[in-house]
Amino acid sequence: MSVEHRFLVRELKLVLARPGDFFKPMWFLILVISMVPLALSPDSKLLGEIGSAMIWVATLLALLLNADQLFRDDFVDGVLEQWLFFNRPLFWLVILKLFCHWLFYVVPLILVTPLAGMMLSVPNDVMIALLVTLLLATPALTCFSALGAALTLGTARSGILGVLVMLPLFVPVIILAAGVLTRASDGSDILPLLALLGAFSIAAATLLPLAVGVALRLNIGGSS
Amino acid sequence: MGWRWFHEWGSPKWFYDRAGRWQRVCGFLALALLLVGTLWGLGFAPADYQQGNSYRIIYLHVPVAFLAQALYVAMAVCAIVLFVWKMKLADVGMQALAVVGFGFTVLALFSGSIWGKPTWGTYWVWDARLTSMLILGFLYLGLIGLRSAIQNPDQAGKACAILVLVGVVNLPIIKYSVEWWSALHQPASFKLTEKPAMPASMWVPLLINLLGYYLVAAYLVLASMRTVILDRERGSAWVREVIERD
Amino acid sequence: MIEFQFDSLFNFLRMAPHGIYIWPVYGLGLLVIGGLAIWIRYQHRQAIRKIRRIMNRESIHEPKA
Amino acid sequence: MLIKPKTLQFQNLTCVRDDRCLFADLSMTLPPGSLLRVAGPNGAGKTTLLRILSALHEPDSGTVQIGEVEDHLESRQEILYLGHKPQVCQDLSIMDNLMFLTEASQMKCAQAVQFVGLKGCEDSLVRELSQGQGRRCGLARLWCHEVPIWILDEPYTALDPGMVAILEDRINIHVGEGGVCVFTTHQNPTNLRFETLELARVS
Repeated sequence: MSVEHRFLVRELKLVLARPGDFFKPMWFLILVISMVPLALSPDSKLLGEIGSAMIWVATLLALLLNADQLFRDDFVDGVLEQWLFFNRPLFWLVILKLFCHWLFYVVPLILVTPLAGMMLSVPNDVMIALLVTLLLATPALTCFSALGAALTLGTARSGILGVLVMLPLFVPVIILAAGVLTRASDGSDILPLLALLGAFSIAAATLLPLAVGVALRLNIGGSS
Repeated sequence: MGWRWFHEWGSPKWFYDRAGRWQRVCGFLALALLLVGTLWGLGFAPADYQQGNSYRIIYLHVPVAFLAQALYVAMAVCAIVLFVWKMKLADVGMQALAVVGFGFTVLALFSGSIWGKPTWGTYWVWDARLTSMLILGFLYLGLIGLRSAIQNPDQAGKACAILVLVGVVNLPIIKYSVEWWSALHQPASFKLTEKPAMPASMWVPLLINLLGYYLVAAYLVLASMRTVILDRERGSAWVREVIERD
Repeated sequence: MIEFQFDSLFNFLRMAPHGIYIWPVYGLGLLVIGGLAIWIRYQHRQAIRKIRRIMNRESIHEPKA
Repeated sequence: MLIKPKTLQFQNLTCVRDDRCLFADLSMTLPPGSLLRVAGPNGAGKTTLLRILSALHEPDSGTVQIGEVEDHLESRQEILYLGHKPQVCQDLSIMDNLMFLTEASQMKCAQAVQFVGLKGCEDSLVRELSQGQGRRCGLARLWCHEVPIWILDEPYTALDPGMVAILEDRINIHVGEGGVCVFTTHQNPTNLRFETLELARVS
């Protein structure tokens, strides 16, 4: 079995072994979204307007919940060192790991957002725009949060430092996605912005794993 | 990808002595320039026909805001030097630049928001420049947080170098997206530093101030670097001599 | 070419309508930059004191031959 | 067990850790079939040397080479490294771990599990096993990962005498087939013929 196949199988087994990590982001998303009407007002017109942006930010934060665990368990168990002994470059293994993480944790979370959209009575076309932007933006967000996790691997306690360090870099993605949402709500075309968002995501998803590889290599090599 | 350490010309001892002299020179020059520049800007530059005297804040805000970004770029240069030539000095430089840069960013933010009061009537306005300055502040904070969280200084240096390089690549993207965002939501209101063809008597003091703040930043960075070197090289013999000499 | 813009020192200090915004900004500038300088100098002295302490502790244990 | 014999060679390796020189100008050539024990008190740099040999750590100067490939990083897949950490994923069963870490087939991994005496707990999570059994999971790779160079850091820890004997037999077979093995241990091995590289504790 090729390395890629073994990686996918292992990640799938890990997801089954740790169901908590799978459901926590969804649980968090729905919980935060149900806070919004309580904090604002139940009137559906107001909620409809700001609902999509709220869902977007809540999904972003839900994504970051288990970002720190991406490499930490493997690092503590020493399996991360064994990654180096596969005959694949490290950044390729990072891409594999991030793809699996995106497939098994992030996409299910995105599929739950329509439920949140219904709760905030978000109009349908905006809901579709929300789904598309999330699908386009999350690869970049996953790579950024992976870099944050890799950089803070050397710190003693796991914490949200990896997220805090990376949040400022999410700004372009948030702005582009919000632009798409506002355009979608007043009906004007959203394709140019989606193209920009997609371009940013592709650039991040191809270049960042290199930086993540270097950061991992740094933490593996450093600790004796 | 070898991380072999070797001291090329940038050996800490060599730098420690020279930095002491450069630091004093920068300090006095900066003091002189800032005194002249500020007095000139506050007292002698003509009042702005639109804003009256409140525009005089630009003699602090513009140089400091410019410095905040310049120091971040300087950190990126140090990061490249650290990766390519593996020089410990670049790591020390990055650590010093982060703190000074954050200080300048905070100063730029506050001076910008206080300037907002007479101009727009409220302290905080989501103006394009102020918002990207705020994000720059968070980038600096991330660097300082990461630096203090990792115990092993060499690892902390390289981790920060990676973060700075990724950050500096994203900085223009952040600036453009924030400018696009602010133009999208607000009609192009008076920008903080829109200089409508300033007469010489206005931008000469600005230039002097800019030079002055540059030298102040250099003074602070050099002083901070000397402290960091002292702290990191406390095991070596030359530090002992320096201590006994002082 | 350059002459003093205010007719009296008092007006200079009041600086017409927005004086109360301009002076705090420069005060803040002094505070931040001065604070940084003093804090760095303080850390410098701390580092020297810490090294001195190590040196004293070492010289007590193995006095130089 | 078919492995392509390779020589492990290192020239004037030097490593300095926070300006204390661990070792300097270490050179050695290990032809196929050689067994080397790195000995020395704690903190002498044994683990660091082993990590340098398995290209996990960068020496301050000097080179390491496996076979004819100059770039040590390229030939990393020729190495089996076992460090202090258990090297197996705690949330997976021993079988899943072996299937992930080695290219061996299901049947070969099952055999390996039997060799280390973990028959019957193939499907229990590594976390549920005892510390000794956890170490055996890490060692199981020796039976199903055909690689010429073995670098084992303290393989004897937390092993009972029975398992130690099994391990030493496996090492003898590996060395007999032309493999190279570099290991460290504080317990003295019983039936292994090995050269010793002494790392003096540099005060």
